Amino acid sequence: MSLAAFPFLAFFLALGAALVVVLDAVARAALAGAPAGPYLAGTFRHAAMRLSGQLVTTEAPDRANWRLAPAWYGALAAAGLAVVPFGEGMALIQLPTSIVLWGAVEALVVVVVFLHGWSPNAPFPLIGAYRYVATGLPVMLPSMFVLIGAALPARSLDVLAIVESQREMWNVVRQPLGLPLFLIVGLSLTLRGPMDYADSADLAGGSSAEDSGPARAMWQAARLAMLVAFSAMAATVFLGGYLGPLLPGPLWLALKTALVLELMVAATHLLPRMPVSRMVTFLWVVLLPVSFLHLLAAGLVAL
Amino acid sequence: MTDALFTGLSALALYAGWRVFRVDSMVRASFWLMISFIAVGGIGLLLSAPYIGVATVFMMAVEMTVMVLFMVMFMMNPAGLNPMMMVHQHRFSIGVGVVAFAGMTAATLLTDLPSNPVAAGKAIVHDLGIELLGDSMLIFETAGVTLLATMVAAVILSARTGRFGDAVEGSVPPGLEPGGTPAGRVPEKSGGHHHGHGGHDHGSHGDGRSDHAHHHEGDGHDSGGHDHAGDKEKHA
Amino acid sequence: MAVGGTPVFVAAGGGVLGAVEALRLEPALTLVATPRAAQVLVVAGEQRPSDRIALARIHAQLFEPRATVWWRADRPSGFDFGTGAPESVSDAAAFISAQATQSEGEAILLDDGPPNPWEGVGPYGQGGNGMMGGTPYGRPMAMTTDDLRDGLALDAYSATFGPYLTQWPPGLIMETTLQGDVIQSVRIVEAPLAQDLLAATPHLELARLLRLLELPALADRLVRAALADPARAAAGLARAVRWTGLLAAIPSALARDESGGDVRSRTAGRLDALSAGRPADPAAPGDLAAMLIGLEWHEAALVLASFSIDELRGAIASPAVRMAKGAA
Amino acid sequence: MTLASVLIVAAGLIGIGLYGALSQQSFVMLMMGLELIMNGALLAVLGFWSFALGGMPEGQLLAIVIMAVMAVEMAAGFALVVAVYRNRQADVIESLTTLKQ
Repeated sequence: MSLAAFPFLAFFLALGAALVVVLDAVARAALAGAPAGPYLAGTFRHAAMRLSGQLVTTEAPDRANWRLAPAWYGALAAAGLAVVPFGEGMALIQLPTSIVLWGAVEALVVVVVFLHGWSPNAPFPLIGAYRYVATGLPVMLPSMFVLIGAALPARSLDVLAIVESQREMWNVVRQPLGLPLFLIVGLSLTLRGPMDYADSADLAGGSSAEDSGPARAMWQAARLAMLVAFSAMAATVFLGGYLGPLLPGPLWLALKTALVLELMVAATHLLPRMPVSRMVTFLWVVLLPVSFLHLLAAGLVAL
Repeated sequence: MTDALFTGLSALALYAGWRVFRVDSMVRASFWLMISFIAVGGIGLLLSAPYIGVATVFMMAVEMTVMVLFMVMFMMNPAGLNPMMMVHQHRFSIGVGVVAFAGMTAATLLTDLPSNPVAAGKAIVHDLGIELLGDSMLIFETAGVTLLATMVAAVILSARTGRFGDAVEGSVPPGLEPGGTPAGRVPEKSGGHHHGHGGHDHGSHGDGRSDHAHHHEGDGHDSGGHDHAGDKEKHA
Repeated sequence: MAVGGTPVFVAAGGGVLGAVEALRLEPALTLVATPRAAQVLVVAGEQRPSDRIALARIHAQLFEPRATVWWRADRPSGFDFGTGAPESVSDAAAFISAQATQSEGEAILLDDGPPNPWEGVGPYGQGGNGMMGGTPYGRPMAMTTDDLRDGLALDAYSATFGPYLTQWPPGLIMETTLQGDVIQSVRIVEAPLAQDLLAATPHLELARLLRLLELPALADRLVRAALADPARAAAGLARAVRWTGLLAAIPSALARDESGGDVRSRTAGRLDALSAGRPADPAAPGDLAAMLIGLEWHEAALVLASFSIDELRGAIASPAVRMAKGAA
Repeated sequence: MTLASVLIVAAGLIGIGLYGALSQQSFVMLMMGLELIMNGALLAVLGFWSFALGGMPEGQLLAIVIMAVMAVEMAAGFALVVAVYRNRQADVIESLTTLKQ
């Protein structure tokens, strides 16, 4: 695909991020029993203030990594979105192994979040970074099982082929456990709600506790971008991506992405976050066997 | 285009590989190593090996994250606050490195290399899959079982409790007869037990053990241990 | 994620926690967890004289132009900047929000140099002899100590946390040694400050716990219900909180108190109290410091939030040890 | 991009890795040197596979085996480091002279 795809991807990311902001405000207001209007108006004012704010730094930080971490995170979101096809044969990065590329993006997110927490040279961000590695790495395993499971009916590691394999039946029907498992992976990738081990409330913001001004705004924006990229990927792998009657493919993808975004926002605001040791036990003892069974079932169905 | 990309990625792979042994922080060192691997993965893509190339990136990201955790846990100076140059037989090592490079390069240039490039349009990933679960299944499965065995062995080795008691106590196998001397070699009393790194002088200039931690020790009460440090930067 | 108005960091003292929670609901403000993210510092409630230095430090971490608002607080000596806000919550919110753009900046109180003279040989203050020598700026190098859980010797670090940590009861100061995020040792330096009546309702006690479990919206809802009428039974609200599965998210047998209850049972008790419209049953923490040792940071925060502030104050019976630094 | 250029880059990586593995005192840095050597080997295999073997699937298999070896090396290496560290508080090579006996 041509370079003309870049502005389109940027537009998609921006639109998705704006939608998440609105959904977050609405969900929060609804749960808190307050009108959503002031929340929303405040968010944008808030962001503008952040961008004009001052960058404050800590003692002896790893400045390069600290400043670059949000950029890396955003770049990974863009790379992840680039393998998502917007129509038949319309993906920016076309590889016979594009689903593995998405896996590499997931693995690199762990690295980037660790760097973001490690580089300020302060206790709370560092604890956030440790915790994220402890939960982020075990989450990779269910993620791989789920993605391989989705690749089985397509008999290909190419995301394009995975979409095409869903013409008859979406993977969410064929592999009912896949989407919920993948959503857990997404919550971890985007540091949200029940899987927010890097930027958690008990650490006063964890890996971003020392961020100020534009750096903080950038990090939050990158998290939103990753959320959009993840949702587009989930919609592609489990909800048939661009497939759908009447409407053009990109629009279908956008609608399905919005649906996944809503699920993610709901999970963020409705589910509690376990202490990290409990979560690690849960990941290894429950989630890993479940995802393995899921892969087994997906394989049997695909045969 | 391909040549330019290849040159760039090669330069990155070599530069990053060199930086691994030149930066002051072990965390940075492992991430430089990761960058070197990612660059090689990129070259793999150029060499029309889409699976191996991407899988290298994936695997190395995970592997280096684990490595970094070990760095922060054990090693002196993970934050790079003190200069780090801990080497022995330095000149000899440089010599070996240079000789190895020169030898291999000479061999490469002097040999008449065969040429039989990958045909365009070959179903590479498909072929690999057929190979892995066909003719070479035994090799592939052996690799898998080896990995599993390694995992089990790694957990046993690094866990505190061993077959013959706690690792910290020094594991001693039971005697051949009840109450007799332990079977096998009797381990020496741990002569190397000097706490931390205190007793060593490695002859290198100014290595110090430090990490994030000491930056917060003795910090006064403040919200979340955010220290005063920021002010210094602001008002300097 | 923070949503809302002017980002504000509240340094809460005594007798004001309920009012601060009410301030949190004002759409003109967003209460943030770190001064790095705040535009205005709100100093609220009665301040201990010994917390002056901590307060000055927080003030120094605001970005410029700094703005401070004193709300229901008396200023410690030396703090002659900032403006006083009106008493009522809604007036105060509007006033604080306006300060974000009106402040012309305030000078910091603390000396901007390193806390101690530089002692060392090398350019970074390392000793130069062996690998652990030297005390750069008076802070010793981190040393390894055995981990509580499996004895592997790793770098530990000690730091003093509090009194303005928003996720802890206001005024609590603890000296802790951490390995990773596991607490290896605890010394309680100052007990939490006594708070207003509103803060002792089951609503607000649950709200503090919910924030630690990343459920801030439900926490806001509880605060709203408490502000409307703290004595009314709120069975529906208690059910909504239960349905999130928060009891399952709390580890079992975490921090047993003297009557055998743990964090989970105390939380369940609070939920029952909430649905019945009565105060929660009292609990006695026993030796709080011993209870926290071996826990992760998050678990420790949950333990602190599972007791009422008065119970915590009761448990820290011994006369508060003044920190040499704080008293100076 | 020719086979020779790929092999020279691989030789460079192996040379740097050899230097690192021989010169570093810390176990973990030594392992980094080994990993770098593996990295060079991986690149060389990929080069041969791509330019000289006509895309023979066994070449890719060899690359996968190298990656597995790297994983085994690292897992076993770290486990040994932890075991030694538990017993002797040592993480530099000189502290291990008694192992030679």
